[in-house]
Amino acid sequence: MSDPWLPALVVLSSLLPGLIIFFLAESRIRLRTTLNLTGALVKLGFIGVMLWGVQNGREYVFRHTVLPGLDLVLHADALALLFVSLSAVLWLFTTLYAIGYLEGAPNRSRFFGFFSLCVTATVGVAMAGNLFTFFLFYELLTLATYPLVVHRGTDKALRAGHVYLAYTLAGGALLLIGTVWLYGLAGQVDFVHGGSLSALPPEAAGQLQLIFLLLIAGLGVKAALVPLHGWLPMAMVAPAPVSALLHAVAVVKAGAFGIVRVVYEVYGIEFAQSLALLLPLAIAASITIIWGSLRALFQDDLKKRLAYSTVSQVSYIVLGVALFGPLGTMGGLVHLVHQGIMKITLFFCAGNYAETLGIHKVSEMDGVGRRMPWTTLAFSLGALGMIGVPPLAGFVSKWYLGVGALEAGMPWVLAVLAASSLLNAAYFLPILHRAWFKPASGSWPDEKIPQRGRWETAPLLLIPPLATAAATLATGLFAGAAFSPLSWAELIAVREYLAWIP
Amino acid sequence: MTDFLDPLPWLIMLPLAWGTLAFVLGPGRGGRLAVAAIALQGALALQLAGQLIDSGARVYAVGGWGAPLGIDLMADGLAAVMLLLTQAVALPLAVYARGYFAASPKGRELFWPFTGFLLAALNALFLSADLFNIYVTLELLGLAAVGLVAIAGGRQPVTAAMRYLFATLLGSGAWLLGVALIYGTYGSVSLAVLTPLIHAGAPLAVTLAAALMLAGLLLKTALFPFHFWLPPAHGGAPAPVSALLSALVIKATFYLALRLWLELFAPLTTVAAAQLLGVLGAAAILWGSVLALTQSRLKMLVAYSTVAQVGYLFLLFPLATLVPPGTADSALAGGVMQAVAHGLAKAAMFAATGSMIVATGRDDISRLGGVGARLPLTLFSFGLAGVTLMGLPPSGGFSAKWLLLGSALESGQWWWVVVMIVGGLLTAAYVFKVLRRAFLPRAAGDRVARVPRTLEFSAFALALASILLGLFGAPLLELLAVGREA
Amino acid sequence: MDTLTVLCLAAPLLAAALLWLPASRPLGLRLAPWAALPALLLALAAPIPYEVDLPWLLLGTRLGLDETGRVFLLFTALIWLAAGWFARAWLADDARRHIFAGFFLLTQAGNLGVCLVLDAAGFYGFFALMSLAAYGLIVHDRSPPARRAGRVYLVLALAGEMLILSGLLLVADATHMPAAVACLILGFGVKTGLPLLHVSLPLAYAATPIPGAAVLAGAMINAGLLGWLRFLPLGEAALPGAGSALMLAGLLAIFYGVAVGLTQRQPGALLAYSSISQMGYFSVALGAGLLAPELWPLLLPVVVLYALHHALAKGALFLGVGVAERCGASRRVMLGLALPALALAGAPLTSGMLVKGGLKAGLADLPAPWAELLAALLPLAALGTALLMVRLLWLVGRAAPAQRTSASVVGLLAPWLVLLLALAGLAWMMAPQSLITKALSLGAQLDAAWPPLAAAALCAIALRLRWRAPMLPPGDVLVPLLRGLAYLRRRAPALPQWRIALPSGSRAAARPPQLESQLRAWGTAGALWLALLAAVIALLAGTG
Amino acid sequence: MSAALLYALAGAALFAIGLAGLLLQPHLLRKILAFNILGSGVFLILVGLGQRDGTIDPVPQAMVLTGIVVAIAATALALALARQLLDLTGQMRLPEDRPDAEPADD
Repeated sequence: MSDPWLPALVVLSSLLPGLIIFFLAESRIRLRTTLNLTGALVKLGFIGVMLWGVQNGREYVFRHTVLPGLDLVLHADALALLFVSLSAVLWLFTTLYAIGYLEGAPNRSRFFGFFSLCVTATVGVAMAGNLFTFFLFYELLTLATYPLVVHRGTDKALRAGHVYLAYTLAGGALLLIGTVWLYGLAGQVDFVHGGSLSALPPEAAGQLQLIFLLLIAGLGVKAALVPLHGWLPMAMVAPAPVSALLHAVAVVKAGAFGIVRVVYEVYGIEFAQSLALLLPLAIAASITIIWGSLRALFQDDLKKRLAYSTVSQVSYIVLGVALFGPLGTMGGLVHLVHQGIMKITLFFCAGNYAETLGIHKVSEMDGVGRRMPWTTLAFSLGALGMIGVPPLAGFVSKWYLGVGALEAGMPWVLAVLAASSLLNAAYFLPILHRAWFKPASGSWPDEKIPQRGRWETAPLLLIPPLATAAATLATGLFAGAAFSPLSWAELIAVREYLAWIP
Repeated sequence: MTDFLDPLPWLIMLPLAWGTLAFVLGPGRGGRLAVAAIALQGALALQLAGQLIDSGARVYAVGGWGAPLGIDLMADGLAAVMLLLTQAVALPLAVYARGYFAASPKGRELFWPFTGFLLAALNALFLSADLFNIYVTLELLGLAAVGLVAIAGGRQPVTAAMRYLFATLLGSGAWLLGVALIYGTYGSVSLAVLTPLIHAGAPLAVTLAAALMLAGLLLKTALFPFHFWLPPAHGGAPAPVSALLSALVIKATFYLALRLWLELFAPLTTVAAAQLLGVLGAAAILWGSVLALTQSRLKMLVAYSTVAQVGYLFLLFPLATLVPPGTADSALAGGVMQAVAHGLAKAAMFAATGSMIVATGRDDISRLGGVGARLPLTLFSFGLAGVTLMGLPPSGGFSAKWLLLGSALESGQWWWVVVMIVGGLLTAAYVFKVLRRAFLPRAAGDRVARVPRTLEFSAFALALASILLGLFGAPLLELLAVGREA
Repeated sequence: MDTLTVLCLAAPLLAAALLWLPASRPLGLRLAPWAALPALLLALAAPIPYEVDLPWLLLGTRLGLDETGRVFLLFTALIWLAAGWFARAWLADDARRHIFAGFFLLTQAGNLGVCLVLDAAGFYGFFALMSLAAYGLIVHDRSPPARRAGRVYLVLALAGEMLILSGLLLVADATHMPAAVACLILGFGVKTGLPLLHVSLPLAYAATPIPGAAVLAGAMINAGLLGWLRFLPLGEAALPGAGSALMLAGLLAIFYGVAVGLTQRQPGALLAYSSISQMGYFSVALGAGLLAPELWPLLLPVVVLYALHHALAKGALFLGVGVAERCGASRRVMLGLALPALALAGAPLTSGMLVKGGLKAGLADLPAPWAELLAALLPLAALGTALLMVRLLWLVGRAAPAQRTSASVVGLLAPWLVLLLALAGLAWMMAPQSLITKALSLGAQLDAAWPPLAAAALCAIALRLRWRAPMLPPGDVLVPLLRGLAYLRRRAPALPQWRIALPSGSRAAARPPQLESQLRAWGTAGALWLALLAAVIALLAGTG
Repeated sequence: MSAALLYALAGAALFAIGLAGLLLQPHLLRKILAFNILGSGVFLILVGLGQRDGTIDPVPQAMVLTGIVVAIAATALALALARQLLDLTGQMRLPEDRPDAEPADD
């Protein structure tokens, strides 16, 4: 229980640079970049220390009383670190990418300021030690991402921002009601392994079910559960690094992660099962998975297609959570990481196509693999991973979800997984076919960055997607290795099911 | 000697003194004097708060005379909280006003004297121990506030001041009538004397008095539907004035309503009456928010936001009336927290608004483009203040909402939950209406000038305080509990 | 040995990686034909059983060889090696040959991996790699038929993948055994061309360049078979339902393949139908294993040997077709082509006769209706196969040598000859002694001799009488199916949009300001105030 | 009816008249006068009810004196504002009380 400041430092390591960046003049590019990267690296350092500690059974808790009975708790346990590491690593890459992407664009101080705030909020969401703290960072996330969504300032962006706010704030309100209600019922609800609500008297069951509904509805907005997903495809008008972060780490993951916390560490998986909450959740997730994929099928806009794909993919996490049994848990948790890596790759690449050649639509992508082979390679890895092709990351998730579904006695989930994979293939493979196998149509819509020697586009735009694509391969290929997302998820699952595993 | 150093009288004497001196010294030196003096007042208020936490509520007899002919001052936790709020809002605003009036000098001569009297009246009101003394402070407060509204001159502000004056006079008239009825019944106006005397079976005159005083206070607090005077008055005055009025003046009358309801007339209160107040509060929240959304002028938007936020304060009445003590305590804490948070946030918001108007040269939401790029700190302050008003964590507004929501759910009055949540969403809608505009690039032909640093930083300090309140609210609640244990 | 194992898989992948960069591309192209060599060496040299654990790889991968795996690895590596060399000459003038080579190597890695891997996740992984990468081989031409073939192939392959995945997950749990078996049969059945799942095979074989088609037909189709062998509970549990169904499907495939195959005009498509027909034998054998587990120990070696025979024969046939196309259908070429054709038809002294005899013996002990049914049908099936082969030879021989390219004739001939040699000898070398003795008996010889002879006679008659076979498009049932789908797509309603329409703030709230100005009038305000006063009095008085 | 009650009732009547004037009279001067009448009514009640058994209670007297001072101050401020309004608009009415009322969005 020592080192209570470590979690706080992790939060501060992006908060402080962010706040400073706000007030830097536009022209202080070098200082801004230094601040950003220093923050990202320092954060990674702290996280590394905590990873080591948690692996060896330590936990880091920072507690501050806001009001009597209302504590702000930052708690670095294994589950938190899974998400924290993901966001910290991807933050680093996204920052690099954003520096390249926004070169010469206006309002960069504002952009990077909110960007850092966004990561701060994500890290906070990850390490929140109780529902109140979670809610705090959850709402901060809404506020920090709004300026990023409307960053371009076009009418479309403003409208998307409008819708985004309407959805997320309403969701936040539901979450707040649920939280307050739960606090009234059970007192301060800390996140603990196995949950803490099973101690309540049985009369409270009805209320608890209602609260669960409220909490999931509130979290489901960000996790884009159908029919609460409407904001997500619109929000993709944001600049590519933002979309990448939004879809891969920050917003949708915050929702999904919240569901993880609520099910495992507020209610406790066994208790949730006994309240008959898991099956409806699994059904909701399944509907989302299928619906998102179906919608993605009909999008010509590349980013929109990716956005609907996110709707579908994030619900894998929820589905994993809803499967009672450690294997399903592992599948859901590991997908939290895997989906992030894969989706960020895809969005990076979509951004590269748009920035380099002005390609925004799938129908404009004919033959792009010849012009931008590296980007398209990264894109292909991400897309194949999404489909669940081994040995890429997505396969590992799907495998464990499938095994988990059987363990939980819900074999119909296999059909959902299979259908979704087929749909994924149906909307991703035509893109790959166009990019690799079709001849280019002659000229690109708007070629902005010419080929320069080996570099098909700006180096800072190319390196991040390649790195994350490599990670997509590595996390899948070396899933069995120590410190891989999978083995970490196993560690978590073992701790969550301590009481249950025979 | 210890008597001489007691903070209680000085909290009233100091602003009176510097207000008068500022009249003589003129705005430049007067302003500097005011900043120094308010800082001192702040220190005194802190000292008082420390004393109260250490040794509990206490009474101070002015000049050693004591009641009934002398004047008593009384300080408990609630009063100390309000005093702290007053000084905490006033200090940054004084700094702000110096910058503001340097940039836009209309009305600067009279600002400092009126502000001095206003603060004196506020401090005195919070410390008063008898009903008549409260009447005097109420009147002084009203007159100083009306004067402040009118200082900039011009048709619209003077009209608003005139309307405000009549409203406030009617309110004080009703209060005084209530005082007369009480004195007629019990022969005393001292709160300490009266509180044990009033019980459930009190004569009709007392009920009448209670109703009159309460109705007068509601009029002065601008609770819906008596908010008609507020938006023009707050929206028309110079920014530091709007900030003072919205943050503090209406809180004073709310404070009185709270004291009457929870202490003096507590035996008379009924659930039905409390629900009526709650309904008016709910209506204020919805009505004020919707009207804020329809405004095209920035300051009017903020003023209507005040109308809405006042509504939250009154939700405390149904939540604290005839419910289990724990629930009532948390409702009270929530209400007071809301008053404090709103005070800080609204002051910040008006200050930021003033900076934006100074920078763009006009009071028009649709012309805010470029503000975000040129005045990031100001816009940030506006946003932080907005966070508090929306009730998002971590802010004082959130803590308030948390406590109120908690007591609403505990007492089974879920309908207030709905109101609060919807109100929060509407607040978000109008706050973002401004932020969204300000993020846009500057339109061709518009200008966005720089403003003095003091304007930006003082607004930021207020906004930051409203946020920090959410993180460090526990001591405030501890202070609030002083004198309420019984 | 472990190094060699890793090298088996790493060699094709590394060579493929070299092809990616323009700078290292020539080196990659030079290495590509050799990539299967380590696998061949491993198949020859590895001790049996042999296993190596790689817990950090994927979900804990186990590589290794058992007797079955060794045979599969042997012929797979051999065919890949031959096809690789063949491709080098075949595509010498192709500007996109590095792309072909890349997919070729990836597919190869997948296929070799399938033979080597022992755990389910790893098997699925390599299988998927093989299936998906093969798409690049099929669409190599970029011609419309190739693209169409690719699309159909991909759709079916992916559906198969999903079934396989489900099956692999389900099979771990005994309670789901029927579902698991169904998923596995159908999933791998896509690859092995079970009826109705077979439609992609003719399209793909016809569209793919010859070396690609050779590995598709020779090596990869057997990966599906290996999947069945590895994961179906053969010899463990009696599953009469699944067994009967599989046997029926196999019988159907045997005859259906022959029937439709006879109507084909392209050698590639015809060979595909031949494969469909031949894979029917495996279905029958495996169905028998599911039906009567006690027969399985006898059947397994025969099935493995049959796979070896069929793979080599198909590979040789495809390469031969290619040789004939490039170098002309000279007498010597036709003679070379006749060897695998005869082998497939099960002519005396060929490997076909060896394995068919074994199969017949193994199936003879089946319970009541099956034994008799098979005894009646299998000779007919042999006749069909023979007919198909004759038709193939006729098609190839009739086609005039299309073009003479600069490709070295040696480059095409040498790999073909290697395969022919292997076909002639390997099965005999690897067969158990009992099987050989039985095959060499006179009765068996005679048994085996009549179908080819009868087929030749029938053909002679047909030629004389100028019978014209009707023509069915490759992919047969696919054509009406696709039309139906296209019709449905035209008629399908658009998916509804789920989005909340937000009212724009300013317009919705046009009314409030009017009311607001009414509230400001002193009369209204006063009246309201008095009303409030009255209400408060009334409500407070309620206490007394 | 005691003298005290009489005073009180008279005071209540004055209060009502003042209230009506304040609310209903549009002219600013009349409003200001009405406020003074209202105030006087309250003073009357205060003094009237403040008698105990016929003896004069000094406290209400002191209160009324203070109240008068306050009322004078308020009246002065009101008059000054009214004068300023007249200068600025040429009107002695608030916009909402004018028959030609423009939208009260000032």
